[in-house]
Amino acid sequence: MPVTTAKVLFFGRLKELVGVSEDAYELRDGAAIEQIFAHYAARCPQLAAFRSSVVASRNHEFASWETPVHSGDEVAFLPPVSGG
Amino acid sequence: MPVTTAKVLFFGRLKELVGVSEDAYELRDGAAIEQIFAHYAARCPQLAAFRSSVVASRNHEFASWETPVHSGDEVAFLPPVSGG
Amino acid sequence: MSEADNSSNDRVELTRSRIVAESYISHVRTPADGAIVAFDGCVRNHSHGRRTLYLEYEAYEPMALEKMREISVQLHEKFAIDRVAVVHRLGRLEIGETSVFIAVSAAHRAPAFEACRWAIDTLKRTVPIWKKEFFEDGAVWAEGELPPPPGAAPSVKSAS
Amino acid sequence: MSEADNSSNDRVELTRSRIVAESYISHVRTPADGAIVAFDGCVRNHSHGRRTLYLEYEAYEPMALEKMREISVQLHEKFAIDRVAVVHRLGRLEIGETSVFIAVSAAHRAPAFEACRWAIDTLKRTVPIWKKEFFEDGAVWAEGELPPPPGAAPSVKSAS
Repeated sequence: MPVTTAKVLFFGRLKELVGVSEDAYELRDGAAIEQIFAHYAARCPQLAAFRSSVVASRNHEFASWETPVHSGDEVAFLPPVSGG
Repeated sequence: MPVTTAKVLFFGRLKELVGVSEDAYELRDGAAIEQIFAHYAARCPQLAAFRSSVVASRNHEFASWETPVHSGDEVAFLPPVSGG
Repeated sequence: MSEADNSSNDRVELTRSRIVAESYISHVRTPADGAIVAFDGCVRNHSHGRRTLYLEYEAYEPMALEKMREISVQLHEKFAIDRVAVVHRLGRLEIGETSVFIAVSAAHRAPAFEACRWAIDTLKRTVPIWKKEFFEDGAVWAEGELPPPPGAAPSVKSAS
Repeated sequence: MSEADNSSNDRVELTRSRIVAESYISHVRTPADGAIVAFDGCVRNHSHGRRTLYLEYEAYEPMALEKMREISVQLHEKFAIDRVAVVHRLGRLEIGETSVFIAVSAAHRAPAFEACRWAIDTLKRTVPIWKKEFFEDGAVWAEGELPPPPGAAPSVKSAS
């Protein structure tokens, strides 16, 4: 099974919970965004608790949790936005 | 019958039709604004033609044509406003 | 606060000089505000399909100022706003220049937008200012709006 | 004109410097415009009854810029407007400073007001920017808004 590396980003409150803003994560090519989140949530229960208010993006577009991730993709986990 | 003097003002298109921007007009104390307009309209048929789109004011407040005019009052005839 | 207090920090002006937006935006900005909405009315290069060269504005100045001040008082009655600045320029204006500028500050954006819109809509109906448009082949007074009938305006005093 | 042409004169920025309103208002002003509406979002000295000391904004910068550009493109599709300028500041902001500034020009005022309002409402829901509020007794991330679900956003591409 081919393994690929995705760039994973956390912002705002999530960045503080996870303790990193950027990480490189190895995953099976085509795995869902959901699986990446589960990996970090397992290490950080507080992140898991925020699951329902987190939105994901892939390559700068909002993306559903089922979206497959491929080599070189940039996946970000975004808390509710509060700009303006 | 007491006679009084009102200051009469014309603006915009009306000023050009009447040919003056400001006039002093002698009238019976308590006469209606309508009578002042009639005086100028009689001398200037083009002004008469604009009657339906003219609004009057007395002492800087919009006023009906029946409003009585007293000594020292300032009466103005205003074409449709177009500021902004 | 009384109405007078609410509008006592407002800035209401007629001017024959160029209008500097920043000055009016700064005037309404206070530490309590989260939103400022500004309307800048400017001279278009066309009107009803004809090319405009320049405009001239004239006003019944004391009455125009009173009507503009009434608008600022009414804004405080109608909307949860903080400060208002309203200025209208008179005389000759070139294409692109600002003829009217309105700025409204508020804690939140919804009343700031609504108040600013209400202010310019009301100004265009009730403030005695007139615009003459100069075209290549002559000049015309702009088609204007009739102010509301005296009985309908809340501020009109009885004629007695 | 194509959509690209319509928005090609727009100005969309993130900045860490003070926002100067006049610069963005000037950017959208053209001889064809009769109206400019501007929204200035600024730092309030209070939030939910607590005294705010200052704010910090952070963004997912490339995505925030893309989302802001999408807003400008959508404005041209939805409203009869001329030009758009949108800028959001990042980093530490003091009370009274401008965090976001939006200016929209149009031939007439109604679309300018509507587009400016739609732009700030949409920005606050869809642009990945976050605000941390610093109070005397600590700091909190502001309660934010959830972006629309991916399927609902017209610009989201399929994940294939």
